[in-house]
Amino acid sequence: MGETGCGKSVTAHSVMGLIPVPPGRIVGGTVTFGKHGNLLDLKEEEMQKLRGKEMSMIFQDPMSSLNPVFTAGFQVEEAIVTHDRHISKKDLLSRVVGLFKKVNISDPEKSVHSYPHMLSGGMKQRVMIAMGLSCGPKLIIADEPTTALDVSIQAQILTLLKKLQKEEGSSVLLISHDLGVIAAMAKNVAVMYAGSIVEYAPVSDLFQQPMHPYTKGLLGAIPRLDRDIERLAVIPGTLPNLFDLPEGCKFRERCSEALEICASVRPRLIEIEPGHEVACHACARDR
Amino acid sequence: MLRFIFRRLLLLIPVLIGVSIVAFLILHLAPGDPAQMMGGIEASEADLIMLRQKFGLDRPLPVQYFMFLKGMFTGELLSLRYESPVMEVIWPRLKNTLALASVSIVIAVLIGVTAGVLSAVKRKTWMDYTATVFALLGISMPVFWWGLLLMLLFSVKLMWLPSGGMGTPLHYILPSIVLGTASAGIIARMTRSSMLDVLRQDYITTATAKGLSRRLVVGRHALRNAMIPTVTVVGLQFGQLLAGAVLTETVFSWPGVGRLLVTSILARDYPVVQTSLVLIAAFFVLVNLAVDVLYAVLDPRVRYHG
Amino acid sequence: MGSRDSRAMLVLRRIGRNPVALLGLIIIIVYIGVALFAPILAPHDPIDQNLSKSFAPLSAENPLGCDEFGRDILSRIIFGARTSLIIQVFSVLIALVTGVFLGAVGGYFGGWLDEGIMRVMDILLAFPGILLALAIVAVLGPDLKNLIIAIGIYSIPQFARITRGSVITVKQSEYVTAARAIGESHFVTIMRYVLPNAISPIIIQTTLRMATVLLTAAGLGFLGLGVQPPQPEWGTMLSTARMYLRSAPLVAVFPGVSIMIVVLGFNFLGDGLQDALNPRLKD
Amino acid sequence: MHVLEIDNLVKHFPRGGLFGGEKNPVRAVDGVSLALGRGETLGIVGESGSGKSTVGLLSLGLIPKTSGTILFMGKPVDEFEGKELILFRRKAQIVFQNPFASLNPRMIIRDIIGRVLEIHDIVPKSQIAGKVGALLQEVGLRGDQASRYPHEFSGGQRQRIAVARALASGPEFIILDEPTSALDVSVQAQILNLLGDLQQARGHAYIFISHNLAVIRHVSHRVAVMYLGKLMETAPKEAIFSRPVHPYTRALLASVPKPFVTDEDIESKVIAGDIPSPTNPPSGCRFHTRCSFCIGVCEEAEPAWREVAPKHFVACHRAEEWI
Repeated sequence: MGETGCGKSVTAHSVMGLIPVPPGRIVGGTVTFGKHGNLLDLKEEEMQKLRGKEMSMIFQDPMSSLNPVFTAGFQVEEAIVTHDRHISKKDLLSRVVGLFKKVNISDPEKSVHSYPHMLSGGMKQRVMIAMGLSCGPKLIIADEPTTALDVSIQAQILTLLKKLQKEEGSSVLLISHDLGVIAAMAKNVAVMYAGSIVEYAPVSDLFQQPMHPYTKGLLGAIPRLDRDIERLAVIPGTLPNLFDLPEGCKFRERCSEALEICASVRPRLIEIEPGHEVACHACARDR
Repeated sequence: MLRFIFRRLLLLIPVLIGVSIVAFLILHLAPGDPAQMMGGIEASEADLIMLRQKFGLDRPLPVQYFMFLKGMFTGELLSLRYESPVMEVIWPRLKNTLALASVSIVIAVLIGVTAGVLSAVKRKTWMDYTATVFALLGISMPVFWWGLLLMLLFSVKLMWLPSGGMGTPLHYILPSIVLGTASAGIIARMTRSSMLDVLRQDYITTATAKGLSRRLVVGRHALRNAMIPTVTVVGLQFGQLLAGAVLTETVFSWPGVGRLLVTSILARDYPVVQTSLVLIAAFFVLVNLAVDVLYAVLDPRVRYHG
Repeated sequence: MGSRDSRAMLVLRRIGRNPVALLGLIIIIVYIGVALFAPILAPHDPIDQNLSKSFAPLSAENPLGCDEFGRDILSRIIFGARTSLIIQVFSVLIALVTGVFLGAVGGYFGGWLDEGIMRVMDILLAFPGILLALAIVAVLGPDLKNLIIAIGIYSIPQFARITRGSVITVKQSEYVTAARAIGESHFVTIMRYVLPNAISPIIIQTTLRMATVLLTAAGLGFLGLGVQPPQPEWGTMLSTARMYLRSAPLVAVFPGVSIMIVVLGFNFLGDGLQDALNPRLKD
Repeated sequence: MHVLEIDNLVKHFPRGGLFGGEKNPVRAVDGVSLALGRGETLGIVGESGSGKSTVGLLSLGLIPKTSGTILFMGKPVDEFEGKELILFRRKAQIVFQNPFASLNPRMIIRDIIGRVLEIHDIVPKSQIAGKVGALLQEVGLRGDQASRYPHEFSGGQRQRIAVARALASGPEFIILDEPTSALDVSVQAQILNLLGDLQQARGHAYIFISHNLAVIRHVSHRVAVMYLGKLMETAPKEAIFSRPVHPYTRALLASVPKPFVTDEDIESKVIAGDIPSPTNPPSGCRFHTRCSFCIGVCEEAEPAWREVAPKHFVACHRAEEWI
């Protein structure tokens, strides 16, 4: 979870090896993925074998993430054929129709032959989910999967994702700026700010007792549907310039609890309570 | 799909009528007596009277226009120079021009699309820069001069290729290269920019994310979309080739409609000039119709909504 | 920060960083300089004939040799730059003013007015490339003025189309609706909100059109339908040189090179502007 | 008197054209009646295709209506001309969703806001710069930022500028068309607080258009719920959020995932099916295709728009069952 520019999407793209190089460059760190080890050490061909098969991705805007000149069915078939070259034509089609049924696409036999522009936004996102599920991945990265959708369609897609996760046993890395979506979907939450994780906690802990001043500010800033709030809390100031980050804590200039040390030493994530990690000098001191 | 084509055909009619009116009016918009323009300064009074009668120049303009239209198709409209129906004069030459332009466009598309795709995929490498410079050179080369240079080298100095006329396939080589050069450059630039555009799209990331190789991502997902705007440019370029033929044919003495047009202008054979203009424009418009259809084949969004 | 011309500066900086565009700009500046100062730069009178020097080879006195009438080719090329620049500037000006007006009015107001304008443009565009200019010159008679008119008219549809497309895009943006909401008149909306934001493609088109126009003028000259001799014009020079191609091939080389370099200059700059003015590419 | 009164407003956008055959128009707004009181905030909430933004543009006479009436202070908006139109423009303003698109990129801030003062002759020419500075301060910016171009500001700052432009002429009401939808949560809070403060200080009315129910709850006095060009329900805020009547309102409220409520069972509350196309809306009640309380009559007859409780209007055949 995080706001624009916090680096949540870039993190996800890096895991999938989808950062275009150049201009992008991964300068350090590791991405450990099960038995495959550090993904950053893999060759492009090896990554290709993982993408779509072991890990797949669902993007924010279903309108633009499907290729307009190919049918929905073909684009899902492609994901299967890429990782299973020997599948027969008939099996392929029935598998795609099966997937379409699984993600509740209306009239799946017909829909496989539809071009993306003939489908609604919600249906397109279902096609993307079908594509993501096609090879039974261990990890599904969902990058703001419902941000471009209407409220009622969002609820459908979230429900679907939850149900499929239960059935398939995949892990889901859900990226969102919407605290409601996070609350409904997540088990554990990492809050990001200006390129780093500032807090990591089980979802109920995060909402019941947020620790990082940024998280607290964010929770106070959202209008509530379940009750009236007189005045919204405001985080003063703006995001620091990512080209010229300050020394010490990146949130210091907007923080009401800042200490002297915050100006010079960048805080690291520390487990303050079981399973609840925070990167904040003030929180660490108070405990 | 048929309805789509039919609708486009209907839309052509006003354009074609407009084209014929413009071609017809050109002679009348110029200051001075049209008969004098046809006859030239050396024409006698008797000649002028004869010309006025033959083309109905003393009758109201709308009447003249319909005489012109009718004469074009019935063969009543005669070339002043050849004294035979204009269509009979133009048609065989138009066929020669179309043959030349077709060979040229094939060359231009092959070179242009390949260069454009390579330069987009290898953006900011020496390959991209070389392709860019050559494309811009091609666009900037005066056709007639480029023709003269090639002729000088391959016909005059090396004597490998004929310097003019038509007949054997060898005769096609120089004129079609010369004619297609600029188009190849323009197609290359267009393909490059539309390819770069497409490569930025989200569905390209999707294709990569499902595990496709770079080759399939570019060759299947990107190329198909990038060709959509390129096809339009190819259609427009075909028109440029028909027009460019005026110069190329003059350089290589190609017996086509372009050369006919120039010699007819110099000989003040206006019926031939006007009819040639109408026919070339009509062909151009038809090619663009074909492009629209191809466009719809490539782009399902057009197919269902167009 | 906050400078009024920050955008123009940004574009200039981008051009400066693009070696191809920069080269184009330099070529154009030199070309304009040559055209303006032709009488000072040219070693001889471009029209002076001297049959004894017919096809004289390159020499110190005639650095590029002489043509069939013994006229100094270098001087003719220098004065030819002047002719070309006059044709380019005036014909593009005609097309720019008329085309932008028609395109802006059609695009902004839409409806039958737009429909009418665009149908007429379609008809003009149905005569591909040089043909329309050729036809106009054919009836008006070949001279400089008619050449400018012919080339001007045949360039109008391009400007009208590009302006219209750009205006329609800009018209849909919220700041134009906002302008209406605060009570701006249509005229002010077009002049202060729409056109300034629709200008980029028009600038690019103007630059590229300068290149096309020069090629067209030279082409007509080559066909004997352009500027008439003895007035020096590059295309016309090639037209006569062609007759002596076998005996004096060099005479045909220099005017062609001149055309190519100048056209290349405009195309280089236009290509660079296309990148520099692209709003998608941020600094 | 109401500031704005809309009665049976209809807007159809034609599609297709020459040789294309008559296609169904997009029925963006199809018989909407609303009234806006002085100093009031009316929230309009709906999903895409509901026509909520079109209502905003129609209210300002920025697009022509198909039928119905729009009255500003009792006078029809679309008949304003000349001086009257200018006066109306002064009294009715709008703030758009996308702060990156709503400010002319070729004008500096002083001109963007100054033009309003100039057109409506709010202050003498010599005082425009000073007045612009004051307006900027009122929306939380610095007066010396007036000589900058929009691209030098962040999204939140631009939205403040757009608000300042809307304020400049001292309007009676401002249409806020998804003014915070493009902003981050923390910036949204700043803008929502600002809008509230300004209304308290100046007393103008708002029509706040949004798809975000929580935001609507936070800002509105009264709420209108739209679906496919029709009003489903209008009521004072307390009623809409604590005693919603229309099945659509209820389902919509239920299907929003709520922060602080973890492990919620959203599955049982999902509205099934896709939103139908506004070019071909369902017969009878527009919501009947997705409604779990649909009975026979819903498919055939359009439900009457009626007051089921004080100031609480609903268009549902079964409304009375749920009061």
